[in-house]
Amino acid sequence: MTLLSTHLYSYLFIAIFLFATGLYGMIQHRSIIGMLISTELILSGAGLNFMAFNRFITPDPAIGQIFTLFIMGIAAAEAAIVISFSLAVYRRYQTIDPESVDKLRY
Amino acid sequence: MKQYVNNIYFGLKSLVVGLVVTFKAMIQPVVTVQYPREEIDITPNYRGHIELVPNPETGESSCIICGMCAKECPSECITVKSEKSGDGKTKVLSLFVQDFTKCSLCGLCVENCPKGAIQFSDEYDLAGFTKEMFHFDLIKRLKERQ
Amino acid sequence: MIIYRYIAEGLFIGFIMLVMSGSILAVRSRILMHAVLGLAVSFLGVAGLYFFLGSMFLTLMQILIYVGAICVVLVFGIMVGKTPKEIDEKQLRGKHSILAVSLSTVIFFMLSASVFFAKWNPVTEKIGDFSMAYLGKNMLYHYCLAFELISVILLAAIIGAIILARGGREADLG
Amino acid sequence: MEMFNFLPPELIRMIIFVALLIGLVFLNALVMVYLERKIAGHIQRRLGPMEVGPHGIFQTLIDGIKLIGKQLIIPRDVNRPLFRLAPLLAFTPVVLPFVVIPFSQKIQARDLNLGLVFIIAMSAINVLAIFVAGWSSNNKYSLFGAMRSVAQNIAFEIPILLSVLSVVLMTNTFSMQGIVTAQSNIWFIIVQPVAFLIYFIACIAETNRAPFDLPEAESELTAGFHTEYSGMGFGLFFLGEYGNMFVVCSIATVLFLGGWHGFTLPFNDYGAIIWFMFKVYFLLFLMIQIRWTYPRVRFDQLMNLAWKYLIPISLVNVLITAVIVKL
Repeated sequence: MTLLSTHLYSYLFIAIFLFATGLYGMIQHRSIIGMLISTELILSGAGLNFMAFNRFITPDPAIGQIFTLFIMGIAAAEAAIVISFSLAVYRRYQTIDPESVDKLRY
Repeated sequence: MKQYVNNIYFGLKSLVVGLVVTFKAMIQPVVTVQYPREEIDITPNYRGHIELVPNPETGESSCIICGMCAKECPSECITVKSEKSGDGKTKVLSLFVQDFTKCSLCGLCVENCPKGAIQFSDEYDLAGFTKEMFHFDLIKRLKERQ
Repeated sequence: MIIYRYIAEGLFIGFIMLVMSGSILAVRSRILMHAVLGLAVSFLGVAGLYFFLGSMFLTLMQILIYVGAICVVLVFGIMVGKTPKEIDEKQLRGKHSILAVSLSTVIFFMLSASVFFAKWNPVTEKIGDFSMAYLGKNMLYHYCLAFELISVILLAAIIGAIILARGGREADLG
Repeated sequence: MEMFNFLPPELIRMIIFVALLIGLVFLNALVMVYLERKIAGHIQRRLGPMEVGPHGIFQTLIDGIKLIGKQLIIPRDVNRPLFRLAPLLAFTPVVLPFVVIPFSQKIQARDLNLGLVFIIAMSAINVLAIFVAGWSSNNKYSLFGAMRSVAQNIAFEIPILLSVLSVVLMTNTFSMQGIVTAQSNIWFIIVQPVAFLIYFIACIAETNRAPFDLPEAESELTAGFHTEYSGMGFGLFFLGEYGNMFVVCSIATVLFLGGWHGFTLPFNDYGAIIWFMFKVYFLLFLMIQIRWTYPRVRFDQLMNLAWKYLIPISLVNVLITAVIVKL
């Protein structure tokens, strides 16, 4: 009996799925927060990839976990920055459509 | 920095004092009364609706039907009527009605009664469904009380 | 015990479903709040997958950081920023949409193919364990510099976020 | 038990425990509401509920039955799926932390290595539930309540984590049972009084209790994020709130008050639950008394308390603890 949860492929496919949906959202969404959501999806796909390799490929199980933790830290920092950025943009332009933010100097 | 430490010190101290106050209040006996089960005596100054004072000898009302109460009443809520008694010489009180819905509890009727035949009752839990329930027939009430 | 395996497998498929439905909701929803909740569901699913990959600590961290912090910050941003509640219908269809679908599909299949045809060498022997003590030692001995750098990045991000969000307010007031 | 033989015993044990724990959540809410009313009454020198049963002990039960029987009203313009989802989302993460609480040496559903982190992670989901409730109600009061709640939760999560960290530094473990065992000689409230104080204050804020009940400040926001909820939807929020209070008080007991330690009782492996419950309910009593003692703080005072007092002090506390542990 083969189980899905004991195969490297199933985890990698989910990671790729997350990456692809993130990419889709990134291109299609036209609001900064929507793009941020897509970025978080991509980052969590990357984290899942690291963890999958950590479980099945590398002999040392600490490396993947540490890298995933770092990704989480980066994602948190990025979310904070983008949210405050979108607040600032909204105050000045009254919209969060990234294409309308086209002035270098306001 | 000194201010900061002071703030913390006095803040915590006042919080603890507050907790002590409420804790003391909690273990003290309660001051409220469980109303329908316990009732406390009403103060003598309480002004309810008026009622007739019974004559201690006969038990009847000592009203002489002078009509002062009805005349003085600013809201005109007292109706007094009399009829000739059986031998035709004296008047007998036949109707003494107070419309309590209009009464303002001013007390002029009690003050003006020459015989002191009216007093305030101490009833406070009056309730009724219609206006007419507050047209008190005081003679009937006097009989009920006896 | 064979039944344990069946339960575990059912859970695994459930987590995959969570990840997929959550992420699709996150990118397809017209209402931003729904998108964020889809993101939260997807993160919960990924947390479950981390559990299957043997790391309880990462599972809890995923819930704590992604669901508890990032999603909450996102929702907070949506509420505070008076952003429109709904995205225009045409955004989900316009010319961007065709590009997005085609590009992401192509990339999905390319990556899948590369994963499928690559030759992986699974190891059976592990030199460490999944305990937190081992993780912590590695983090502070071998990856000390990265650890310090990420704390610097977080500090910079916090200060930057405060300045960005505050500066606008002062400009508005002044 | 013959018919359940195909199930592994560990699974049966878990199922029984979870059922018991859900029962405990409900029972705790009943007891807590009764206590809250009685203590509030006596602090204001009145008697509290006296009508249903002797001294009104069935009052909360009757109220619960009334809540269950009431019609669920869903306003027209709310966001329907989220509006229905929110009470469940608020209730479920409250039950999960009960799994790792050590009621006594042997009464514990599961002793995770990362029990403390588990509880903190679960409490993170709770914030999202409040948010969903507030946003989906499509009501300004609800929205403001939710926003206040989240700002408050973000601010007070930090001192909680830091004060918990200072205990973890001393015990070197996240396991709840391990932390209790480490206190067999001395309770950590004696070693870490500052951490206990900070944890307790921050927890009152985290559970949205007075004097930090800004998210549901009834004089300003009618009922905050659950303004639009009626019947059992409201009831679940209520259960969640009281369950949350129980959870934070039991963590405080485990971390600082020595868990189930106390004078040895008969059948101490199981009987020590009496000690645990006594300590938890002592803290809960303190929380109730605090609610009926202090006036509600203003929002800027709340934020000042978190960012200017609790966080710096707890940071210093963690530093001092780390230095002393390493010495």
